[in-house]
Amino acid sequence: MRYSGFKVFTEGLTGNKGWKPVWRDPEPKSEYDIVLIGGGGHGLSTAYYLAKNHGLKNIAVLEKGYIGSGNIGRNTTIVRANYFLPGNSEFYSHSLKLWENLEAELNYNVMHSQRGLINLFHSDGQRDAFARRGNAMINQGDDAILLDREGVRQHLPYLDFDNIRFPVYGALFHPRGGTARHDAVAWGYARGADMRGVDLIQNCEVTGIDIEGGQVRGVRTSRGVIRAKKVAMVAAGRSGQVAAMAGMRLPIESHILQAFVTEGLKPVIHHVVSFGMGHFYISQSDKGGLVFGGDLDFYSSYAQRGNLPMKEHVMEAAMTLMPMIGKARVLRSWGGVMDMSPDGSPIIDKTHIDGLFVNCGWNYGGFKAVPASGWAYAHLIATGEPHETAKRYRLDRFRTGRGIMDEEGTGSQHNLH
Amino acid sequence: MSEPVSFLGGRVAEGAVTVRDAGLQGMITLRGDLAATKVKNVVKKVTGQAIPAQRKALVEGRRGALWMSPDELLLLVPYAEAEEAVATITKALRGVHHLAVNVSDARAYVTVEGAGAAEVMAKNAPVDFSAAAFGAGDFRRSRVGQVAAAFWKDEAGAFHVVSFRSVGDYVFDLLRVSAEAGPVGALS
Amino acid sequence: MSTRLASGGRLLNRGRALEFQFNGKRLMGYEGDTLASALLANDQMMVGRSFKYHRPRGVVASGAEEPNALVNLGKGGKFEPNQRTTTTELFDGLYATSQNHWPTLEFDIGAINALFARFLPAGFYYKTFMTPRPFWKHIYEPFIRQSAGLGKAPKDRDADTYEHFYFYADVVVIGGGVAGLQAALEAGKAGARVLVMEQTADWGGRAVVDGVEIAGKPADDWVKGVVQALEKMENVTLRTRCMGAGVYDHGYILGYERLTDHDPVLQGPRHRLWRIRAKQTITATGAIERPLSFAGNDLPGVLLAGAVRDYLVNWGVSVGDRTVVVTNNDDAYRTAIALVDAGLSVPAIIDARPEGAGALGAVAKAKGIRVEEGKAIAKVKGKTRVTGVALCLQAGEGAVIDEIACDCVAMSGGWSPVVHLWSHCGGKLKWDDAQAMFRPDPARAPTGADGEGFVLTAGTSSGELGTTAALADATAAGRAAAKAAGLKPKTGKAPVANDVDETPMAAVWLMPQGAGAELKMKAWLDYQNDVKVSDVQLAAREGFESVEHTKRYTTLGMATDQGKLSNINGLAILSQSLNQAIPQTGTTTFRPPYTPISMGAIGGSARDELFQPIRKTPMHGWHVENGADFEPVGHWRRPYSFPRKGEGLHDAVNREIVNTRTNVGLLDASTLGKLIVKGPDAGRFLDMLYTNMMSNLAIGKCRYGLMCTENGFLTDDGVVARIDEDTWLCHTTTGGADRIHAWMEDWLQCEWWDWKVYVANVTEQYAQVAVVGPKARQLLEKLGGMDVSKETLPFMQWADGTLGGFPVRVYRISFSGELSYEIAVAASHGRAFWDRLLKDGEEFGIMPYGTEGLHVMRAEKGFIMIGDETDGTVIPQDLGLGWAISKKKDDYLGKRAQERSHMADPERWKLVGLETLDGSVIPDGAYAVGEGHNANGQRLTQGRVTSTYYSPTLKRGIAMGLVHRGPERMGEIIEFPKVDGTSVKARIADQVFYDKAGEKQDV
Amino acid sequence: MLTLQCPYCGVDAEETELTAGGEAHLKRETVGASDDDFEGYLFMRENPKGLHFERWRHSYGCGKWFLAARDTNTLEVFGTYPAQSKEPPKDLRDKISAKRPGWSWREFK
Repeated sequence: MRYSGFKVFTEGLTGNKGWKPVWRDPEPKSEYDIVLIGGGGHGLSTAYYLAKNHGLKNIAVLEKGYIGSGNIGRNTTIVRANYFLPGNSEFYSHSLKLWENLEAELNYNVMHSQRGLINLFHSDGQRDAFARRGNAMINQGDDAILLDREGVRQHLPYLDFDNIRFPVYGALFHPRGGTARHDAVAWGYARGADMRGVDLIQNCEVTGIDIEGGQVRGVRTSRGVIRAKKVAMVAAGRSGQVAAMAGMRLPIESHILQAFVTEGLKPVIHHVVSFGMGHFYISQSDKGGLVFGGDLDFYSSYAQRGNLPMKEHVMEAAMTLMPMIGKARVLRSWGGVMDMSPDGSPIIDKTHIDGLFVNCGWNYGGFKAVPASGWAYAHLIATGEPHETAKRYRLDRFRTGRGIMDEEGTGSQHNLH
Repeated sequence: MSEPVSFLGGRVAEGAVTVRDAGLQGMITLRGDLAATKVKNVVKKVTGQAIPAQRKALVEGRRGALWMSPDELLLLVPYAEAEEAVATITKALRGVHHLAVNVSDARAYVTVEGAGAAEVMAKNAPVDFSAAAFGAGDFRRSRVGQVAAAFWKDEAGAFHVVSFRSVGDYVFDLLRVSAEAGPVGALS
Repeated sequence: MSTRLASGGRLLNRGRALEFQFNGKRLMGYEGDTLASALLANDQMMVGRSFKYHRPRGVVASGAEEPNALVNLGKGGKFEPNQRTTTTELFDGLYATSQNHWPTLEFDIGAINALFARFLPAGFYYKTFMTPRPFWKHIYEPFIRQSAGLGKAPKDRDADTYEHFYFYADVVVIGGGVAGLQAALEAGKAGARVLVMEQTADWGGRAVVDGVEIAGKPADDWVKGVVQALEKMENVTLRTRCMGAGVYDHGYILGYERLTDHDPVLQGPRHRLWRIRAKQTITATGAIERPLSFAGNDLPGVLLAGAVRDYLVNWGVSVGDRTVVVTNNDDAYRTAIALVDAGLSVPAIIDARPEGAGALGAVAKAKGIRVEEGKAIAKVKGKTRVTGVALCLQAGEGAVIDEIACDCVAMSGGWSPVVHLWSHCGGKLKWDDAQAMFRPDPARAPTGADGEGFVLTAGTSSGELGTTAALADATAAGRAAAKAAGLKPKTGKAPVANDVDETPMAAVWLMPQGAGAELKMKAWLDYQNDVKVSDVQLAAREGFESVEHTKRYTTLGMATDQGKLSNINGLAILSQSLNQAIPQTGTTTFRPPYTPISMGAIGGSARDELFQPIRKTPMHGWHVENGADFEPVGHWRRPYSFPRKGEGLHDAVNREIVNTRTNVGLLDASTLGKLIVKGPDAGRFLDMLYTNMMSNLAIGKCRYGLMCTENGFLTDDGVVARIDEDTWLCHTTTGGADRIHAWMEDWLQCEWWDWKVYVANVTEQYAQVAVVGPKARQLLEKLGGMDVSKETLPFMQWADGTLGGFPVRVYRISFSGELSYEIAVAASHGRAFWDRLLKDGEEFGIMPYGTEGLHVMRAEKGFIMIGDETDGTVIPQDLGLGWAISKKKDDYLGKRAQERSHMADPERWKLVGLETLDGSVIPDGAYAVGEGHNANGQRLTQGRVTSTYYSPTLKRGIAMGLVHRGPERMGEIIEFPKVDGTSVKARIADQVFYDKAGEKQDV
Repeated sequence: MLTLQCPYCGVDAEETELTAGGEAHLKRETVGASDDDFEGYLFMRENPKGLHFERWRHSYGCGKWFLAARDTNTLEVFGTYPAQSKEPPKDLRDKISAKRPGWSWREFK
């Protein structure tokens, strides 16, 4: 069923009786060519591009809960391409290009809003670092503008510029950065994959991966054994457990990243703003809630819930930067489980087991990567060769030291990105 | 040679709870085997105190010994005597693995006095300050706001707060603001 | 109409009238009113507009669950949006305006959306607004954003203050109703340290409104008695206006105390955030009444039955002259009876149950109230407020039997225990079919640090709706909590109340049962977000079958009330659509906070200068007095430069550099880390930490050293001085002091714990001043006290002594390439020493210089700077620092990592100097482009600038950068594009631009 | 918000007094180690959903590092012990066995 304003109108006239299920609810078949473990954003986009770009049909996405129940459903919805290290830059740059055509691609409005991302800086050192980033982005053909204090004032007049603690020196402005409606991205890809014949199987937990003679044979699930020629792991947040089923250890630690949202307010913050002193960023959703993201809780956890200390840091920063905001009220806080890799960059690669692939280590950056990750992972699974934009996301880069992409320069420590 | 000045230069915030710069205080970080007799003796010699038990402060005026960790004490002596005390310790512990160093100038030192002092502390540190849980002579290292601090309670119920020198103003103002905000009425 | 009765109102002080404003109208209320009760007393039925369709909205509830009656409160720095009128206590001069309408509340253009409701079903926006693409950004989205939100965002700086308070308790009781008080009493009697938090200003909860008798006396008296008893206990703390906001891991409870909201003239913090650590927590949070889903149930004048009773009993307000009660349970009969007893008219009780009510039914009938059993409301009549209801059979499809005129509808769909706090930290629920409610499952409580449950529930929040049962449950909970906290609870009987027999309620999720599409499109589930029965059914039909899907697709329960009224009704409708049992559908996740709490409260006093500590050096005062331009370096503030009146910053920096290179300059270097490392194994330890040897450093000498992480990446550098046989002093970068100290402790405690080494961070013990320049020695000789000649104190040595009477330690080290002394003096003398240097230095033309001068001078000398030349991916070998890597040592931290294949790869980018051909300055962070493009059409790069400055010494731009195979390409010219499209050409050169031989520093 | 008892100063310290230090009982691999062993030491992690042994530092308190046995899913803390331990102490392992029969973590059971 094709969506359009006209369709919405005609359905309205006939009491909205004609809307069909967005996706089927198939029983798992006994065998597939490709089984994807994980029905989150990356799994769904991978399935979609396997079908769309490579004409493959016999594919199942296995999701232990409901579609989009992972981090795609609990992130802060930011979409940007402001990376500067070779390996990351072309990947995220590609991703943003895909985002910019996603509505048309999926015939689904994911409300991709290019309202602009503004990274504030508060010292000379930070200015240099952001200048470097901006220059790299421009070389990549992405957009970046280095704003001075007055430039920032024009975009964000409500900031406390003379805050005695952290005066605003300027900002790196990324006009094409912005946000999107996170659930809609999962639903849009799911619908697109389903329409192309992919089986989306919910409430189907993978309990084991069958491997014979170094070759993957299939998976065991809560809904029975499913044989498969290829099995692709794409379960950020649970990557460690899934890999363990194949007897693998990963260079990953799982940490909680929190987000908060305030009560709905009339539009006041028109960009995505990130604060240079401490990990904190803010945007306003199309429903009016101010959405905040903070830093990690620095210990391993799988408890998908918020915690206070980080919320406190974020609110302190917010109150200091935006003195009018103290009377806005926090409505809800939640947490997502992040795959933290040693260098803060992801992994999209084959494994030492034939037919078994891995996609993990998205750190904080998974949401904006959804289109390019699916695109590159599908290419790898279908052709056996890494996609040009993702060829540095090797599993063995820590062992060789080649292509380590440490954007934040914390020197390869899992919990410091 | 000039007159030394404490970082807070004698700041005082009078009120129902008074926050006060305690001024220059000789402080010596002593690391070593706290069970060793030589250590016990020299601590006694320079501070007049025994080795304090875990999380205890033994203080008499400007002299005292504070339990910082299983292998570390903070010794209090009059400011002017600090260098001499370090020399005494170094001499006494020659041949014994230890570290004694004068940190008098590396610290800011404030007191929080008056009924309600416990509540002012409880507004800033994640510690149970009820009289039952934190009594006279109890000592704790923790946070005050966002910075590390060590504090103990004296017989008069006043709190003695030691922080790094560079954040002295921050600690003082944090406690001052908390004192000015008035009582909570939940801690006696 | 809605009015204030001549008498009644147990919370009112009729002796004190208060004036307030709503949308400019001056209205009167009494002390004890909430804004909601005062508005109703003034017949203000319509209070706001809904989010999507801008439907008229009035008060529907009387507490925290209110989704409709939200207003903008206050002005300027006190302005606060989305304030719930039902929990806002009235005060004199209160100023409120309604939200989400234009131009006025009564006439709202946005209401036109309601006419198009059929075209705006759940999720319609996902299906349209897609083409043409540019329209989304420029037309559709701005339109959607304009309609976003309810209240206006605050504009002015928040004028209030906030604070935190840490509290430790054995037992925290959340909720001050009879169950909470009884539980607290039991825990208190057992000697537990108890904190009781009640979110409203008054104790007693529902029981005191319902006129229950406990232990033979009116609930009011019983409550007063218990509160007095608790106040007498020293181990018990009581707080009203203090909400249990959240339950977190390991018994961490958040209390949100509102100190001045009820009377803004009060001084002190507005909110206090209680950060509580409790051994056991009892949630006695009561229950919330559910609406019934019938057409027009969102009209102003349709309220919860319990709320109508509250307004009557607590505030002496009759919401309507003629109130129709509609229910599926006995409790709502209490409202009818209370109204009639107050002399008001109740035209009918419409009871969906064929068998009607028990004892209360008889009472109602005896009072002459018409009771319609097995009936339902087909629809509510009225445009902006209720004018009547149409009666039908509950079993039918809505054929109208009769119409009843009324101006108020009191509805009750049964009660849901408030399980939010129980669930925040993982407490599980079980479905109670008889009472059609989710109740806490005590067998699956949230577990704490010890793996045992740490939350108990008491009273109605356990699902015990009868008062006697609730009190028994609370008694048990209080005792169990005390016991779990390690105390010995008392025994004895729980108090008994005068409950009446009630007929079981019947689950009624839609009214009438067979309601058709037209009715379902008018039956609201979520009042604020305008989610209707038809929307949830559409979601189910489209395959959004998970309750989370339905919530996210329809926005059910995502409004400011977080679905307190709508969730259960919504998922019941969803379950019906999916033909599955409600527990099979399950609930959405309950997230903290229970109701929204101010950001100010969470931030506490950490604002402005207290947001984060500012670290100050002993000379900070002088810097401020002399107009330093500061820059944040970590938490430090360091002078960037000292511009003079009318002098530009850039000129000031150049002046400082030139003067330092020709006369003498002064730098406050106090922030540099200083770590004492002492012990028999100290040398061995430092050999592991640094890439070069430190154990063989001679006493009295200094050596520059590098530290790497285990990844091999360069992390810090600095000069190490050997103090005596077993003592070294390690200088670190400013940012490195605490980090490297912790790093040393980590290795000593966790890896080499048998090594005899102690470390102490003495960074702040000293004020450190760099006296730099050709005339530095003359100045120090003028101060006098020690021999600072080249012979006794040559380059890269240190000595103790006195200068001008100050005890000092002097290091002959140079980061500028000039003759340089770094002098450490006790911090308490720092300012005096600094002043003395300036005074005695006058004749030598002394000037202080800041961090920028420092940076430029080190760059002129080709010295690297951690953070500029390093970024967490650079190894010393990349920087030409191989000379500082000991070949003799078989191990040091990072050595193995540096042996990884790629680390030895000749293709790496390496450090070189860069000279622009035109003498201009290469922009910061510029990249050198190479030949060709990558797969994504991006230009390839072959290097980047790491440091770039204007050198006043060489009068040209100089830079250092990492360039592909750089050192092999001396003399080559590479190109750096600039943001403006032009580019700069630079020649690859030696990175040492000034005094290559190093003669000036070694004099 | 977690509380862990510091085995050195006996304080039940809340999270904000502590610094987390990642997986415990790692054997340092250095010069001479194979690529596998070195990669395993520095990068590969157990990262279990459940029982985990990890490093913590009482950084705002006594400054000592200690080790903890904690469930990363329920956040239950089975116990803490000094950093100078080659393996979890017996009494702690017994305590875990009582609650998680048949547990194993790397080489420990």
